[in-house]
Amino acid sequence: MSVGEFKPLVVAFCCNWCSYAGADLAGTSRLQYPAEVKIIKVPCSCRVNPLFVLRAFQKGADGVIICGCHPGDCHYSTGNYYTRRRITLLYSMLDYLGIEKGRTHLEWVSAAEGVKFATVMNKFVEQVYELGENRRLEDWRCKS
Amino acid sequence: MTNMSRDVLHTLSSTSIEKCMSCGRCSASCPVADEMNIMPHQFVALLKRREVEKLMESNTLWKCLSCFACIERCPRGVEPAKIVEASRLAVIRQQGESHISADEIPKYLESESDLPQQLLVSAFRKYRG
Amino acid sequence: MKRIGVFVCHCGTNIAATVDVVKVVEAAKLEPGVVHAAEYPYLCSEAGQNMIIKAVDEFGLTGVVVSACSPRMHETTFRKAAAKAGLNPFMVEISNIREQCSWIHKDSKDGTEKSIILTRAAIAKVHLNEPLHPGESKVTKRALVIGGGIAGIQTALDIAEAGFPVDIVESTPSIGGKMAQLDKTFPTLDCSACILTPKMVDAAAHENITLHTYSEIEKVEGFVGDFTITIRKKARYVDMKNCTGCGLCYEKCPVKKAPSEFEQGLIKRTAIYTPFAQAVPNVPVIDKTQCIKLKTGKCGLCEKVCTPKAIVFDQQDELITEKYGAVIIATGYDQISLEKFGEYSYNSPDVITGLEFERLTNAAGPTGGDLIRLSDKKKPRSVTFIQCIGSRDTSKRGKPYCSKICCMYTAKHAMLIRDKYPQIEVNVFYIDVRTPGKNFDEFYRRSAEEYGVNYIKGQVGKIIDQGEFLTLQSVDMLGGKRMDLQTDLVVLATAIEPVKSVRIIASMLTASIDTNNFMTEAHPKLKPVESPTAGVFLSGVCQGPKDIPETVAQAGATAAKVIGLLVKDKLMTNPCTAESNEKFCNGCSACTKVCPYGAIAYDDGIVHVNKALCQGCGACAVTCPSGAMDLQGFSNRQLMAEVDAICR
Amino acid sequence: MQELMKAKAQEMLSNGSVTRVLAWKKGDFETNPEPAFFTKHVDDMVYNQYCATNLSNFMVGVEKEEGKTLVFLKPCDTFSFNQLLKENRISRDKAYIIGVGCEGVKVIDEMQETGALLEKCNVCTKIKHMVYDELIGEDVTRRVTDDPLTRFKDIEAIEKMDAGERFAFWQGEFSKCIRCNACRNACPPCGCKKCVFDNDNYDTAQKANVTTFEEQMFHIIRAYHVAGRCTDCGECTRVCPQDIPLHLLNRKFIKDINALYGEFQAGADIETLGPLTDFNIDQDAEPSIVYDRG
Repeated sequence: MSVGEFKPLVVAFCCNWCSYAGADLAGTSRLQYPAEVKIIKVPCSCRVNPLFVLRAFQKGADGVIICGCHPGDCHYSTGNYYTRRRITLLYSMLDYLGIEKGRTHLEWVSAAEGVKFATVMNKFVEQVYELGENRRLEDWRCKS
Repeated sequence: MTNMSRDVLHTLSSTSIEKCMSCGRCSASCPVADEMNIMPHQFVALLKRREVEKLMESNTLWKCLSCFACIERCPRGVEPAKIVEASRLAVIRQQGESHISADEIPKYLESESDLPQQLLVSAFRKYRG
Repeated sequence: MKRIGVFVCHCGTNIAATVDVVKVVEAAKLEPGVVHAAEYPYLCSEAGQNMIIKAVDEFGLTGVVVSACSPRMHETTFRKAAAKAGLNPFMVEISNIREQCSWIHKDSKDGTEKSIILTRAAIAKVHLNEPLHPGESKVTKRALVIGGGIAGIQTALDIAEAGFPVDIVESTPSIGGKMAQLDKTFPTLDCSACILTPKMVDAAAHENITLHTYSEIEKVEGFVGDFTITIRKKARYVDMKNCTGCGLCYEKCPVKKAPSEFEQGLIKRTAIYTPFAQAVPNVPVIDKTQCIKLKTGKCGLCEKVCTPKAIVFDQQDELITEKYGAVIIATGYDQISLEKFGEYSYNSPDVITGLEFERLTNAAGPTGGDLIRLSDKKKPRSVTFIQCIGSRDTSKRGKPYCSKICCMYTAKHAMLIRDKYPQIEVNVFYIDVRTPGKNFDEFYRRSAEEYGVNYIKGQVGKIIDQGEFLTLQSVDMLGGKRMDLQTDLVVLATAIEPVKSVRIIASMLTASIDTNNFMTEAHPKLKPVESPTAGVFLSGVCQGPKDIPETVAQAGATAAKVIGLLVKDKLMTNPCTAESNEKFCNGCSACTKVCPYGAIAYDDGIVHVNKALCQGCGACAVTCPSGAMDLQGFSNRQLMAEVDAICR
Repeated sequence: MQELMKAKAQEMLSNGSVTRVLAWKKGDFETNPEPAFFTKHVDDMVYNQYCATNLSNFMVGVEKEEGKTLVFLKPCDTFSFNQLLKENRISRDKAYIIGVGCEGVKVIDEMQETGALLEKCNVCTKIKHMVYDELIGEDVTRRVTDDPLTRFKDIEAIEKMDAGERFAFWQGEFSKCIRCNACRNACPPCGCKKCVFDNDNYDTAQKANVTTFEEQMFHIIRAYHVAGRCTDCGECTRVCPQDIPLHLLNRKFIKDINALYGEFQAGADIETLGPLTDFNIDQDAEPSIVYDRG
């Protein structure tokens, strides 16, 4: 990466049943969203451990977004209800510690919402661009 | 004379006419629907069609007792009486003046018209400019 | 270190047009552990798969990464290919460079760079993949049907016909359910009892069907293929074996004050009773809240007249425990309570519900089918039906959904009246008449056109009981006028709701239920008769309002799915399950509380995961503070390795 | 009161109804009594306003030992006891609990009294014993000086700062961390047999903080892991040799939980589901609430 040209890195955790399928639909519909987004598949949004979110920031991610089925539509019935509480508290804590709010996000995206998936990613990446490089939560050892 | 849009009535009444499924329970529940030239369910329908002036000219505004039976019985939470009420306010706003003053109240109370006190209170609230 | 092979697919030009596949291959070769990397136009083709199989052998691969389309597309294909090559199928990971790269990025540089990163993440994950083996669990070849209405009976008969034993648990003294109460059935007007009773008898006589009437589910343990269920057989105080069903006991019973459930409370029944003449089994029960002998120790008249000595006053509830492979919920519905709808004067004897009307018009009912007003026993001059009472109601009083059966049964009721008593005037207040269904609209139109039923688009605001008649404050919306309609009898098309007990049953079975207490299906379109909980199936109105033809069709579909499960000897279980490391488990049991399947059990300081129950969501792994709980296939280390590889 | 306690302890030890007594004993100075097990004589036992240590945590250590333990618990300590009970870390029948009255714990600086009470005592809400077999001196007057609601005032103050200030504040605090793990050891719910930060299988093992991030990570995750389980006993802050106000992390979670999911006090009973192992389908806030509050 050349100096001065900031290109953020965004990690997206997507649940297998809704959001990953939503991303696939965005793909089959040829809806553009930034290449900065890298998707990691998890079975359910409730599989996302706060440790993973912090780990991503630690290793240099500039934004982390979690996507899951809409509440009530979870493949595992109740998984995303736990996600909703856990991630609300985690994001609130990160905010409390002074981490910029724009770097974290959670969105419910169903398998049918390819357009929403692309829109959400476009918006989120734009937001991260505005915030610039993640300096507050980063392990300097791992950055060249 | 009027540029009262549906949206203004909408805001004033703060009801959601989109929820109406045209069951007619409001008119069926209304004790004075007989005497109205526009019945409560038609009132909602006309608002949907943005025919606001018709509403403001209708006698429904003066016939409605504000008993709220229509609100009570509506299965969808549309609250027709609030629309009537909003239309009244809209009419008054257009006129833009005070129609009743505190001094006049004793006169009505003493008169032989048997006006209910509740009516006077709400009239005072509504028509004092 | 694993020996990893990376295969990059062109997908014709789908990928290759945007992503420089050769660059991806070259980049992959630089990753640790990658001993072979290649590209191919169509990896999913037989030739492509063979290329992978050959490479596994040639390079001694222990892990495979396929960079191609979405894993939702061809993950299974490539895993099968790996298995053919002798590799554990779960040593294959897919990186999605089509849906997530070539199709959404126009810029070749961006697309290629991202493909390299995604491939890198998949390689990082494969390094940590462990061979996974789907477990096996046995299938008990027996089904349990909860609810003995038409849905339960039909499901049970179909399963039994396929050769599997079925038990029906019914909470009332007889099977038959709501259909037994109905008079005629739309749209053909054939007699409900005439078509149902033979089925009830078939069920009772079938060698594969066991009936547990007057019984309830007490406890559920286990999982698909291997449920252990305890059934409480409530004390009947009548010996099922000795009773001949002669009926002398209830003829002699001096208590005659209990409202008859079957007759919708329109008449009274005795303390010892069979709910209706065609009850199956035809064995009475004693209502212990009414029986003088059971309450005070005196009386015992029934015992004296019973020659086969079938009355057993000291009978106790009996618990039976049985193993089942599948459970079918067929608990049905009730009409909602009209308590909150004071304006409809339901407390008036001349305002009745649809189901009450069924009894009133039934030849076997309390009036022998004679349509009368219950207040003065006179024949009504007019009858008025009101639709959508409590249905489509988003205020807290009613139900937001359409009850679906009322439009049709009201047309039926109206037609029956006009057919039998042409002099009676019949009005129907409706909001919308909904008649989708074979011959349904024709039926409705016949009631209006041939039978002269007066349909009024509008509603009733209030019913006033004036003794002689009822006054309906109503509106005719098409005529645009307010009316005070006088009528002699009112029938309210009361909303239906799932029986209250279904919530308890659902929670025992860990099956999900929606806000209206309807059972949730696994998929609204593609798995309409399965619940999301494996081994639990749905039949009838417990899943959503439906009429008899639909219920019977669904009951058959449910039976087919159940048979499909029961014919299997073994079930393969999902290998991506949670696993607890005993060494690190604190035993706090937080994981047991978040598991939607009850798959985790706490025992003596540690927890155990039941692999057959676990569906692999991972809720437990995140709840576990010590990290003792992990999810195979999506382990903490694997996911963090992916994070690390992406963020490198 | 101390004498009553000693007499009871000696009696129960002597007649064999308990195998050991868990209490506080005289330390090197009068102001630093330390937790101790007594198996024969209780002569050294003390109880006064310097006895800060939450003894519930030490019950985990003797859970597998033979015999019953007599333990003295201040009202707030009983919440921790309940929480440990709820998490199967200890058994109720292995403990004989004597609830002791508490007038608040004094702040000690350089072995000298400062005249103040611990902050948690000033805003104490945990006045009643939640679990006990017997009570001694439970009616001693409590000295709650502040309205218990003010326990969130420090958190509100931090919330009012802008993100940069908050970051600077916490950076300053965390940078003092020497990873001595005192907070971890003193915290009753933070008692994993193997901590994720010590577990080589987890890829997160870090014995010492190498970077600023690791300081944050450790404390965020520690607070997160005890969220919904923390009784707000304040031991983390009290034992921190670097005076990091760690309770401000835990209390932030408590404040959020109370606001978003209804009032919850960990350890008040052993049945209620913890807020993170529970949910409310219709009423739970969306994570966007974090962004909406500006």
